[in-house]
Amino acid sequence: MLILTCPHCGIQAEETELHNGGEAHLKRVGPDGSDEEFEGYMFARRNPRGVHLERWRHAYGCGKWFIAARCTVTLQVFGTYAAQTTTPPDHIVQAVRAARPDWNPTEEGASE
Amino acid sequence: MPDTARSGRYSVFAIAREALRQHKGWNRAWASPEPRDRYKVIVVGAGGHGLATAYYLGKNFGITDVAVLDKGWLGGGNTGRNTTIIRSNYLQDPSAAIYDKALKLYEGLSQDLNYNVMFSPRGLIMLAQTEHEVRGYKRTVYANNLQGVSTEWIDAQRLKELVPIINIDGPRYPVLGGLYQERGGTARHDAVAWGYARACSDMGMHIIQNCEVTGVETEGGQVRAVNTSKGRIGCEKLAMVVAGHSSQLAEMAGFRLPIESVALQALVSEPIKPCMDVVVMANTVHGYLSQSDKGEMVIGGGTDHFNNFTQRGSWHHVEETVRALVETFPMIGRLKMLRQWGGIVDMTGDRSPILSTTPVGGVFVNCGWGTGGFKAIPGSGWAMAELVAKGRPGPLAADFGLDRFREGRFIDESVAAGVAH
Amino acid sequence: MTHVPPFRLPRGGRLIDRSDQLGFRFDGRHLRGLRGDTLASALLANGQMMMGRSFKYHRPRGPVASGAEEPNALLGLGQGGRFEPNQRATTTALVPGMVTRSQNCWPSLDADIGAVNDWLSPLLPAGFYYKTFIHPRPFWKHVFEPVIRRSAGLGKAPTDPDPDLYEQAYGFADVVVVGGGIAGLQAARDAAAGGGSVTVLEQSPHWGGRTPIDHAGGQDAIDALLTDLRAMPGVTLRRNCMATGLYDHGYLIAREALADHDPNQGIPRQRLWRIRAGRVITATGALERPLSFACNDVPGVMLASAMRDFIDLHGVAPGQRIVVVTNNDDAYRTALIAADAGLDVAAIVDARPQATGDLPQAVRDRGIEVLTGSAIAKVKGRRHVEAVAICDQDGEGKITRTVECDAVAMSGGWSPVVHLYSHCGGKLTWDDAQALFRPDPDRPPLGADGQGIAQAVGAANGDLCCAGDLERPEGATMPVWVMPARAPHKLRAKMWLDYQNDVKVTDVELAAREGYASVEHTKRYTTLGMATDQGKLSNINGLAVLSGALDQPIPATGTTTFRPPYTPLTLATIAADARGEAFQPLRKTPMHGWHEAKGASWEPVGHWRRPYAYPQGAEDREAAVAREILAVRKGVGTLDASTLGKIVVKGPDAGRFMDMMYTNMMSTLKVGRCRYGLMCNENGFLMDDGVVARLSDDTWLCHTTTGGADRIHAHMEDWLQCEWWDWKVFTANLTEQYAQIAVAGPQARTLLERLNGSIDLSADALPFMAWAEGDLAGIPARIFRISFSGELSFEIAVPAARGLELWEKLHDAGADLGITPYGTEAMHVMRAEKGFIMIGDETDGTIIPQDLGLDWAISKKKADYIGKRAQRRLHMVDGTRWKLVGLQSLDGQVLPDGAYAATDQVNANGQRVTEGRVTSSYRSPTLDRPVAMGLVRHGPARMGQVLEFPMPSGAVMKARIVDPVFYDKEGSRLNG
Amino acid sequence: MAEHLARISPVTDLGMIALRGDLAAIADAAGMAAPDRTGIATDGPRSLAWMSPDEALLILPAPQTPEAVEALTLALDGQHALVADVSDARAVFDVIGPGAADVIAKLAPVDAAAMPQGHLRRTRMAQVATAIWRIEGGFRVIGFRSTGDYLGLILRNAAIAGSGLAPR
Repeated sequence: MLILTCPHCGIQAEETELHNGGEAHLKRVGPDGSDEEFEGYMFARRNPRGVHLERWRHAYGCGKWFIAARCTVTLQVFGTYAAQTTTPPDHIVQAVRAARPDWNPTEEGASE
Repeated sequence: MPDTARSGRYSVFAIAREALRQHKGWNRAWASPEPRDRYKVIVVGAGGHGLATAYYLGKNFGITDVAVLDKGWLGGGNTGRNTTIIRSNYLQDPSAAIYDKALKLYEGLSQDLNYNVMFSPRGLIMLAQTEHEVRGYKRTVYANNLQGVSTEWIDAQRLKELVPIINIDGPRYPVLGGLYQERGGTARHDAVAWGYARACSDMGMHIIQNCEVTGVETEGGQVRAVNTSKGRIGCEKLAMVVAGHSSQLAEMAGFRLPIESVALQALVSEPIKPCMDVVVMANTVHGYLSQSDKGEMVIGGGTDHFNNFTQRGSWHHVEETVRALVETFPMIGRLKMLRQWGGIVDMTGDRSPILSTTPVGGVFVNCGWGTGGFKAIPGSGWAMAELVAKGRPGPLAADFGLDRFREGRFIDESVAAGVAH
Repeated sequence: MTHVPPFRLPRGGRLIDRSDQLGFRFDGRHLRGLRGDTLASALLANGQMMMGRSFKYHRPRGPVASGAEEPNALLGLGQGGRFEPNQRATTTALVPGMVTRSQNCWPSLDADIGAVNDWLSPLLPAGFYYKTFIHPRPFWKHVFEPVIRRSAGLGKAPTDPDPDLYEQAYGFADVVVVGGGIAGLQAARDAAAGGGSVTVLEQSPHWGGRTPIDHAGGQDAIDALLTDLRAMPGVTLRRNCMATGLYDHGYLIAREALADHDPNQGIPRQRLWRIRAGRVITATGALERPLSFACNDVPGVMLASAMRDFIDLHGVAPGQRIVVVTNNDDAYRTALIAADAGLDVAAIVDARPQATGDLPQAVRDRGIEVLTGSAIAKVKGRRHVEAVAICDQDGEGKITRTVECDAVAMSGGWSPVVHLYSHCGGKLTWDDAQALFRPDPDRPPLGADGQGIAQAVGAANGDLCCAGDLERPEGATMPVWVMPARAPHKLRAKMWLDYQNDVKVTDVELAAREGYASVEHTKRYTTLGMATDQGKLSNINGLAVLSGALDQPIPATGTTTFRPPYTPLTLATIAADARGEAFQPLRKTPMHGWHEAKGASWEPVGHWRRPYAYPQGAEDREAAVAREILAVRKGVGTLDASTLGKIVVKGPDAGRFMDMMYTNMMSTLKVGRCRYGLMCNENGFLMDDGVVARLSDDTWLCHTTTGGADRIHAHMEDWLQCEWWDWKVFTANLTEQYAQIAVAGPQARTLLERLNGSIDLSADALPFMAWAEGDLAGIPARIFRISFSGELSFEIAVPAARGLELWEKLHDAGADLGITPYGTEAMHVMRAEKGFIMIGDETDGTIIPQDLGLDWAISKKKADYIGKRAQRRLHMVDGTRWKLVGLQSLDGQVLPDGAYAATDQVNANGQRVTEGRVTSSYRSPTLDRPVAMGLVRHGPARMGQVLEFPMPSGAVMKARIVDPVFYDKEGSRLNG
Repeated sequence: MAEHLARISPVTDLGMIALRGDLAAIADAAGMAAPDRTGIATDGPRSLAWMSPDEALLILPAPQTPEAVEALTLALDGQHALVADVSDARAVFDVIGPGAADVIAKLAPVDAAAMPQGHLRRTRMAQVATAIWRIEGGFRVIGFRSTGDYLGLILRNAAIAGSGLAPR
């Protein structure tokens, strides 16, 4: 049972109060995108064994979306932050690197 | 241990013979060889799908210069931790074709492998508990009829006769009828992996356990070798059949898959005397139930909704599943959960599998079976062997290519049943 | 002494109350026990050593343990809905009037037909079924499997629903200590001293664990700790509460027994705790291991600690003349306690070359014979112990002497209970000195912060001799995995590892020989550790035997995975309160009660119930639907449309946002007007539809389907929060604020005008697809001139609390107009007559609006909308897609819903090639003939062509492709 | 027989107004102090609750609601804000009694006993969304109208006499 702290209301919510929305920081491909770009946006997923930046909605709480940096193997949560950003904020990057020095958010976060 | 050991034929006479000599004469079921430095085909993943792929490569195409590598013990992934349900009454043509191929192969698999996989065609019912489900299942009956897949719609009374322990008058979701596939059922999951492994080994193939692939070596867009915890092993062709780790292996070969890995939850009860001869799936309330030959009630439900590689049981989906089944089968309330676990399944963009060529020459991928993997094993292996041997998909695999995501040509089974177990 | 053991001792028994006799039944016999007994101790006190039969060979079985690890003494307990199979006698408190039965035997425990399997056992080694029953093929299904299945299972299946109550509760604690023995209580005291909340969970009704039994002064030490703890703030001490599983992020599941087997209190029988623990201390103790000697499964052979428990706690003698067999000092305590109780201890058989510690000395001082370097070659007796044959441990089993006895206390050493520590990823380490696996403090289970979340203390940590301050030196344990060390096959074939599943040493050795060498392979091939005790007694011994067979050290073999729950957990406890009416929330509209009173036949839609139809008298559903439709077509009807979603979208950027959400151009909709809109997902597929009304310059009201309200609201918020967070748009889901009533039919306006409202309902003032606000019958209302039935129709939204009032006023005022409530099915049929699509009927998640001829609702002017890019992909535009048409059956029969049209071709997989399917099909009461819609390849270009629909019966139905609008194509009625 | 853990009583005389926008502006318009994050500020018969960073809920006597909606709409005119009467969309229960925290703790993944005064917790009770805060002698629970019967049922089930959470 995952327990994540909603950065909007500060509540330590458990999984049953939350709704997962998959990989974060996807860049939307609109009408101008090529077939390849659109396919990448819709389907190609990082699905890492390791640090995953993922969207969660505090569905049974304040209703706001946030992003969690979480390891999919140890389930360690490095931090959560509001969804209104295109890249993970510095404090999150630092928190992850404290445990995983090699972690590179831009490289890992990019969708090819 | 010689790497060419043969296991010997199994029969009741062999058992009687061995009983007289304290069972000392049995050979190893499969050899335990050291890897050679190259093979024509390397299959990564010694689960049901990987071993079946190797088996049909040998049986259908005469290709036996094959190594099957696994980072753990064979059959130790989803093959060994699923709820063993087998059925083929899928709605969409490509699904029905490959699952029905699998079912037909299951029907003769014990004889084919000379290993009793205990395929038990005890019948499978998918409950319809809303008008919407009734419509979906009736549609499936019409589709299956044209696909040559035997299945039928049964009414609530008939269903009650087949499953006396069910409560068809549930106050919340009365059972309105069901989609019944008499040929569906279960098999002993470990035995499927073991039977294929023994048959592959008997053909001279190498099954190499505890051998983790750490890299894929390519040259000019063509696969050359894999690097493993037991060294570099060369190959002409590489088949990736590693449900739950597909994304990682693809990344080693330099491409990305439309897959996310999530945990599917399952549990069994303590064993009780037989009380249910049919497999029942209740999709409205999210749960399914069968009774194993040992007497345990085998229960499955939903997947966790987040990316996960822990293979552990989690709590709240189990709770949802159990309350759904207690409501549907009130007599199970006082049974006890004996064990719960999770398996990591690949979920694709349309929840249907991928059997495909890849951007790397000589590399083929078989993944994305989601929650439907076990029932597909023989058909999947059959189609994958053809894909690997010929370098292009045959009719069974043709629609399951990676290109479908770019083209928007999805194979969506959730249409009929909510979930595609 | 005239008693034949087992029996109740004249003295002793710290838990029993000899003045309170309790009657109970076992296999029909009326027996008596004492308050404080477990079922097992009560049965033993009545001379009943044999309590069941093993799973495979049906061997006689008596209790081997005294706690949660017991594999043998499983009973069917209770009657009717309270019947419970496989109830563990050693942990079940005796309650007056209990009804119990032995299991897995027929016709009786003593005369069991299945015991023939025992004689056939040479033919039934591990995995025999994989090697046989292969030919002839049909025999497996029709002969072999039915026979195997009939022998499956232990206890009987219950038949009735459980009438008891169950509940859940959420707990929070900084520290949870699992285990109320001395180590746990000390750890709790230490933790509480640092402040914060500490919860201690003890599985049994008693504090102290083994300490009061095994240590002089133990009870005093426990009492002192309890006194301290009770005085500390923030400490919660909870008994009868089994921690069953530790899950991710420190989520601990525990089962508290409140009224087990005593349902008359009217309170929940069990409570499932879901505890968020900051840290977990496992003080779960250790389990004693059996020894593997021949016939170690004969009733009367039990763990030394169990025998000690029965004597000390319950005053029950498992035997009169006892042999203790051991590889450690601890078992000598059993000899001392037995001797103290006046029982005869015939000998101690100690596998170690010497035994010189305090305990052996104390035993020798009593004049009890200690045979070191010795082993049991074989237990004699079949249904109970008659004697043991003694041999040298370091030999092949040559019998040196025979000792008559009626009970054997065995101890193979102890294994820490590591389950909770392991459940969510904690790793174990092999302690070679003590021959046990214990928690590896360097690899604990991790919490959300990446730090270790669990810690083991006391015996659970492998500190076996340490009982707080009561530490007592003991001699070293000598690992003994097979007794005697070089036992031949004949003896090994009688050494039980897994008592319940009948797995023997030779089975594990066979598995290893055949290459099932991974510990998981061996477990699965032999079923070792897969019984209801989940290998609590057998795992380590099995591992050791496997390691021996593979000639590798035990840590190289590893362990199988420990899965929750620690002990089996009742399913009803998991379901808890969510049964019957509370199974799922039932959503009710404000008019729900009215529908129910009028005999509505319900249809579940999501968590809502909607009236499918209102059958009257003897009318069936079909007749009711037809009557309702004709009433609407000819007069006026009302539909409860309250379940439709109502989402307000407001803000300076709302128009722009609406244009992204819908395929239509919504920003140009005029205030006061409505527009039918389509909503797609990013994959291009149609996900919802509904009428949008523009309420003001910056405000739109979106109607969704019944199932869509929450989903669409979440969808909107997703895009607003995660993609366009700089857009100034607010949404509010007001679905439940309003009751909504559709008033449809040629008399609709007449009816509404009778209700004296402030709104001009004339066609000029309120034309089709307009809305107006005001009041109606004194209720504030918004009236939408929209129609899903094809008739003149008004949808009226009023505050939910006044919905029923309006509904009733409509029915009062319309009585003479024949006003008729209609349900969802009438609505479905009427819209099909009109060729209106229905989300969920014409769509199934794979349909794009273009498939349905809805191109008119897709704005060509907009640069973008959700789904637009997806709809340009090859398969969305390749011309092969099936498109919406009407279907007219040729023979006047209703086409079956869902039927497929087939060509005479066959595809490469041998499947008939299809070219369309029926999506909606009804007999139209209005037209008195069938109407249907379907999706057909190139359908709109094939008007007039005939399709063939093969039926499973072999018959073929034919239908002509026609226009999908069957009724009032000009729309004169709805525009009226 | 012992007493029920708490008395479960429906509350029907409350009005509620959902307010989205800048919270300071909303509080201004409502003439109330702005609530802290997850707080609920009470002033006489009215309470203003923090629902999310851009949403508040004004709870007031039902008869005052239409007027308050109008006043708030007027006061927030010209700002990016949304005012909606949601009084009829709600079902409200008071859980009063010595075991009130136990009742909450059986249904919501919330440390009910530790919940401070003036704090509003949005969460789930069994299978429905609720908001909970402390009132004199217990808790007030808001759920949705359509599932009001369900909410009442599970609250009553959780309050069975003799089923308190204290260790026994």
